[in-house]
Amino acid sequence: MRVRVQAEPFDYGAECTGFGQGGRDVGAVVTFLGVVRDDSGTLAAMEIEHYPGMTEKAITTIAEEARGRWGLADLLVIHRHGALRPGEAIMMVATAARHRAAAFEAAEFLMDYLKSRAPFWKKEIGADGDSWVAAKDEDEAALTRW
Amino acid sequence: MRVRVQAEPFDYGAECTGFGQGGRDVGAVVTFLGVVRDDSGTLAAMEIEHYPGMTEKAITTIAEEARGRWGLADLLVIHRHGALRPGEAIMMVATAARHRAAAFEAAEFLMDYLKSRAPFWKKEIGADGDSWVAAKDEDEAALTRW
Amino acid sequence: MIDILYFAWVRERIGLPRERVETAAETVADLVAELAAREERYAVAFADTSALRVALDQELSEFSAPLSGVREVAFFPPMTGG
Amino acid sequence: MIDILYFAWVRERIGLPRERVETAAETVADLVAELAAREERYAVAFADTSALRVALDQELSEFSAPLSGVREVAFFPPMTGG
Repeated sequence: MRVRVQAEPFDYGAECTGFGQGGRDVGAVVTFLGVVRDDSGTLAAMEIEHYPGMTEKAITTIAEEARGRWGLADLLVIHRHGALRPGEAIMMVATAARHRAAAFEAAEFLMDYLKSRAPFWKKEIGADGDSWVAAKDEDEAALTRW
Repeated sequence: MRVRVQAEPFDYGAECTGFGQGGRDVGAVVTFLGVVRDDSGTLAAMEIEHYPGMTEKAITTIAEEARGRWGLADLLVIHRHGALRPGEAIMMVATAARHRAAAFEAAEFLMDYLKSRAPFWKKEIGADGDSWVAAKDEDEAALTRW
Repeated sequence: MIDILYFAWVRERIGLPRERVETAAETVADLVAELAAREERYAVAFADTSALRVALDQELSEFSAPLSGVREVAFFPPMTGG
Repeated sequence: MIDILYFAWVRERIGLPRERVETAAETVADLVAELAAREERYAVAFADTSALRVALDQELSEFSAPLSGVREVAFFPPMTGG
């Protein structure tokens, strides 16, 4: 299990290479990659603020729960902070399990919890000003399914 | 959208690199990798038979439905046939969408349908004989959620 | 003339991957009855059609489906891809 | 003495990322009332605590939670990671 919080870009393809493989008991790997979207067409950058110290702890707690609950053979979470441009990778998760349902569910659980329970805040830096991204009710509601 | 049916190995990491990225409207990429598991510890190989001609058509039909239903920006399916060793990659799917829910759902839909509606049959070649993998009731039941 | 393809254990039980047959069967079920009457290995392969699937010209179909115009029929067990 | 950290728009409204305060507040809510009474910028930032979250020593907590033994309090809006 690895958790990384960093300003630097990461190489999604390289992280996927060999992830969770090599053993005889992994049948399913799921990865998720989050990318900076530009809905308005005027986004200059997405600035991601975080709470150093708490971030690592919160992600590790969420990751430990996912690992235990779905019996994951391996798990990876990478989340960036700082200024990111449209199209850049923000974060990724990867899960490895015996069966596909466990790998999918664990990855979705990680995403739902990282979204609302890890201390990150996004600010859109645009041509017509800056604005903090508001948390969505549906993101909080998504937690009730777990 | 790309669909590949092949005997040759594929490079999962290389396929993930840059998948669905580069545009401004993709916020989420999900990939699934299926790997040959060895539950008994005696598996020599997994032999995958398929129905040339129908396989490509069936996968393309499933992929087109996923693309339309979840408005995917990109989609990739690779499925191998022939003799695979434990730990080798059998197949992968990748989906790219605006939001994470669509990317996850489309990938799970693809997996559920590929499992029961694409003409592949798995045979376990073991130390103590060969046996065809039986379809599971739960795999058929999984289709009812879509 | 119609091409008949067999896959997985259906192919193994019948002992060949494909054959061409002359048939007047109107439906898949009629064709199955004709084949099963031929020889023991066919009778065994088609003993329980609920354990089988059929494709007509490479599209999944039903045992009650008509065969008119069909050039390729395939019999196989439930798929196990993914 | 307690360290108070502010993030995102809470940090921007109050105008600083962290400060050290001497307080006798027994709960987070007491501390919020104390801060809000200080200056307009604090009053504005804490006007609606339902729009805020609080962490005590880097664990998400409640506004009703006691402060005894706590060294670090952080205030911020709902998180938007992922």
